[in-house]
Amino acid sequence: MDYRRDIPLAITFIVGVIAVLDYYTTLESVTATFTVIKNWGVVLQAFALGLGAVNLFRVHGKRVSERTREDWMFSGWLLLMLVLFVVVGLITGQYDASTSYQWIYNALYLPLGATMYSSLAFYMAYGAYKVLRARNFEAALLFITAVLVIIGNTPIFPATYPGFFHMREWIFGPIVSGAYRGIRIGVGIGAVILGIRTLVGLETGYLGRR
Amino acid sequence: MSIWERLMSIPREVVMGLVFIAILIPALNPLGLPLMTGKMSEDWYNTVDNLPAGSIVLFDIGYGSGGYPSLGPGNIAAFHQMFEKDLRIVIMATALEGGMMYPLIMASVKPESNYGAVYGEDYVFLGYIAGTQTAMAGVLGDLHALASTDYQGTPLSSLPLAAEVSRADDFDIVAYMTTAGGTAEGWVYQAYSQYDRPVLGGCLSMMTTSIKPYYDSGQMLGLMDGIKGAADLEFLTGHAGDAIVSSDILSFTQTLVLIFIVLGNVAFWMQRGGAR
Amino acid sequence: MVSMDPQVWIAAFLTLAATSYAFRDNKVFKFAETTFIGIAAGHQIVMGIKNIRDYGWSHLMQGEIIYIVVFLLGIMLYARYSKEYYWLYRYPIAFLVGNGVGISIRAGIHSDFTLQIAETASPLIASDALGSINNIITFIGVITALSHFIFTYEGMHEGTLGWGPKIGRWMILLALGASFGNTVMTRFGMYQGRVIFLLREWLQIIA
Amino acid sequence: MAILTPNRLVPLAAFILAWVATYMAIQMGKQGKIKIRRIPGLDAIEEIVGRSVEMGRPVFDIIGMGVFTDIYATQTIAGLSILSYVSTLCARLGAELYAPQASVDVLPVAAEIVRESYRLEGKEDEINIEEQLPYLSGTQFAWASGIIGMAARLRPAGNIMIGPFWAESMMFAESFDRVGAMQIGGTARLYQIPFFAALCDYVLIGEEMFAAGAYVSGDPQQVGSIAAQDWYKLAALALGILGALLATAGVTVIGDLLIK
Repeated sequence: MDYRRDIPLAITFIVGVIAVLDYYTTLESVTATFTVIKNWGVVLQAFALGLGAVNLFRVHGKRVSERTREDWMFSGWLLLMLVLFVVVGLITGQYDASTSYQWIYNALYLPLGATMYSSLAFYMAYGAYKVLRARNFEAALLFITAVLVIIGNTPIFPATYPGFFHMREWIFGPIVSGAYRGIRIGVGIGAVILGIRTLVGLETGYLGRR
Repeated sequence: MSIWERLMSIPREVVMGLVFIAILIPALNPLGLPLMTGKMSEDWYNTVDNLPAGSIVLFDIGYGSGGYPSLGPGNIAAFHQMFEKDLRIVIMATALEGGMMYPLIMASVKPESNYGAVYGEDYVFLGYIAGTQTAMAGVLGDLHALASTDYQGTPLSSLPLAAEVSRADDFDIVAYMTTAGGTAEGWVYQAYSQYDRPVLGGCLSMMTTSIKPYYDSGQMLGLMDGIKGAADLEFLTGHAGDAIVSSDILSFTQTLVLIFIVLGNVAFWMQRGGAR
Repeated sequence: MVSMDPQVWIAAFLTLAATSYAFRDNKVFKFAETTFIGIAAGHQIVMGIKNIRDYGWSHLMQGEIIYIVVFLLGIMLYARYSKEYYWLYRYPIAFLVGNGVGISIRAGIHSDFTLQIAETASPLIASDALGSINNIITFIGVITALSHFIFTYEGMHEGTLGWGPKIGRWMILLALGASFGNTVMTRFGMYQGRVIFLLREWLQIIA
Repeated sequence: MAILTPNRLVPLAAFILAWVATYMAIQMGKQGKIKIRRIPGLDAIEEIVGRSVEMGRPVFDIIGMGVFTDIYATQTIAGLSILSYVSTLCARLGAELYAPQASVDVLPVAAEIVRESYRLEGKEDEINIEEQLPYLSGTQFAWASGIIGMAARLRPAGNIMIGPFWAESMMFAESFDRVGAMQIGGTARLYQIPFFAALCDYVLIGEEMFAAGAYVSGDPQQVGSIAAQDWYKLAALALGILGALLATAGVTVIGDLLIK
């Protein structure tokens, strides 16, 4: 037996099967076991939250110590910010409930988190102009519903003529419901079969490749 | 370069600059256009409206700063309605930043001064719990086996509302708002499928199409469709806020986008015709 | 009046810095991006430690000695950075994967498969004509979209039967158009939230 | 039968059958009994590579910024299967391939795949891994900027994007369109499909990319699970059609059975 590979595969199988049994059976012992597994799962996920930071320290710490790349100062700044949040978070013993932590969160994280992705709105406007062209049949189909939905979503049009809004609601009715239910069934069964392959040890990507 | 070619290649900076102006104008001078509410958010409103006073809601803040502009206003309106109806809310967060959203939301809802609600009796916040679906299953399966304190470290046993709930059956309804597809599906799996609890969901507009099959098949009773749904909830609950302001601004920005789309297409087809 | 609160000024600067990428990649954006990556990882650590304390350490303190195992597993996650003992991290990962997969697929087959088919197996004729038309369009959408994703039956895509997948692709594209329209709204709704912040809290020119 | 949770017998049966079906299908895949239909997008890949040779300009194959340990791993694997196919074609026809990378985990695997393709075609000296499979960045916007820069500089004749994609998809599709590249886009992250559908000459929607990956790799694991999923989709089709017709006639037996 290869304890580097077989034991992990066995753990996946046993834990997964208990989860499945918890759903399909009424056995008290299974439910009790799975309650413990769930609680452990939460703690382990919490441990895993530090992995990202370790990666950053490895990559950026190296850049700072070598100072060969011209942007090594950015790496230093990144690590400084990381440490700042950890120190402020831990020093009060209140974690995210402390006012000082909420202050730096609202000053730094909130604006960046909210703007980083939303600034895509500008790209989106330009993209819609460059992208949304009925250049062939398939693109034309996409074009029709996209434009009708944008019109329905823009209050000034329904305010002028309510039919624009009913059109939008109708598209979200049969058109979206039909196609997306078909997609959902396909995606759902795909996930189940991938899951089964994972539980029985046929899919081992998560073990890493070394 | 023909006029059509020029219209097909308006520089990026021009388009984006105009968009910026289109956001500024209505933000400074709101139009106050009337709103038409959608059925998905009406269903959310009516479901909550039909719950008897004292019912317990499990509410998940499943978004962070990225989702706050879209979902925050909807969350605020939803809480207003729930407190107004004398419902009791057990709040948790499956999103890493959920614990940071909670004070922002509550600063706006002000349950104590607006509704005379008492922390611990009428609402309680468990804080962020890692593991997404594992966290959901943990809270619904046996809350007290998982957690012993709230987000500030107060023992759950000293908070009457938290002491009262321990299993899924103790919650009359489960509601969530999220930016993550896994969270939106997860609540359907864990609350509806596993424990047969009614579920209300809110997600970004871009996710609505893929979450809608659950609403269609009755696994979710209401669906708040991003900023549009948030504006609907603000309108229905009578607590106008940022979502209504924002949908007002959409009248300008999206009209501009539509103009650009039309320009791009007309130019594209004219040029193609000319090339022939 | 412009705000005098340093917190608001920092937030306003970072909002503008993050926006600047839309116009051109630049050093100020890079500064904002590195800040974001750093603090996001920092926040993860803070929340991670808080969760370990609340849901792990507290159990241990209440005398549940078995929780030592989960602490060991948690520490083993970090073995992946060791050249010699990297394989140790597979134990906790295997636990997480088994739990994560089990907890989602057990219900997935119910919510995504049987209940969705049950919904499809409902009457096509409604009380009014429009309702019936909508039911029929939905039904055609489900069936044809599903048939589009069948890959191992050549016959499915030929002759008369071949119209199914073809129509399915068209239905999917129509539905994706709706998704695109809503994506436009999502992005604008998000950015407008930032502009409202700038005008209200920073420049204080709107109420 | 008190051990079983009431009203979950149908999902349980479906679950167990899925387990059996997966095994059977993989066995059949190993015996070569399953044939996946050729996805039209694959013909387009050949066309792209051929066009690049004619024009003397490079081909890009972007597999996205996925890793092996997240839920998008299967998409990354499908992307790598396509990369193997593309690199073989490039080696054979003599097109210059660029496949920038965003993950330090995936990079060595991708490099090995490309090197192997060139070796099998006897053209090991025609590929320079460091230059043609550069590691750009693991952070989204830096990665996007890197690709946009490369597209503007190298003016590729073709661009193949198959893998997991996020908001950068629109930037990529638009940048390559601007330099006149013929494009194929494919991802199972459906939010990004509209950008691909609007700008690419061919688009692989959702599971089509897995089927394409299985088709070119011939891996019985991948082929088998495609087949097992197909059986379930056929069952869903049959039950849905039959159920709807019966229900319209007033017999709701199938719907009633399934919600049990």
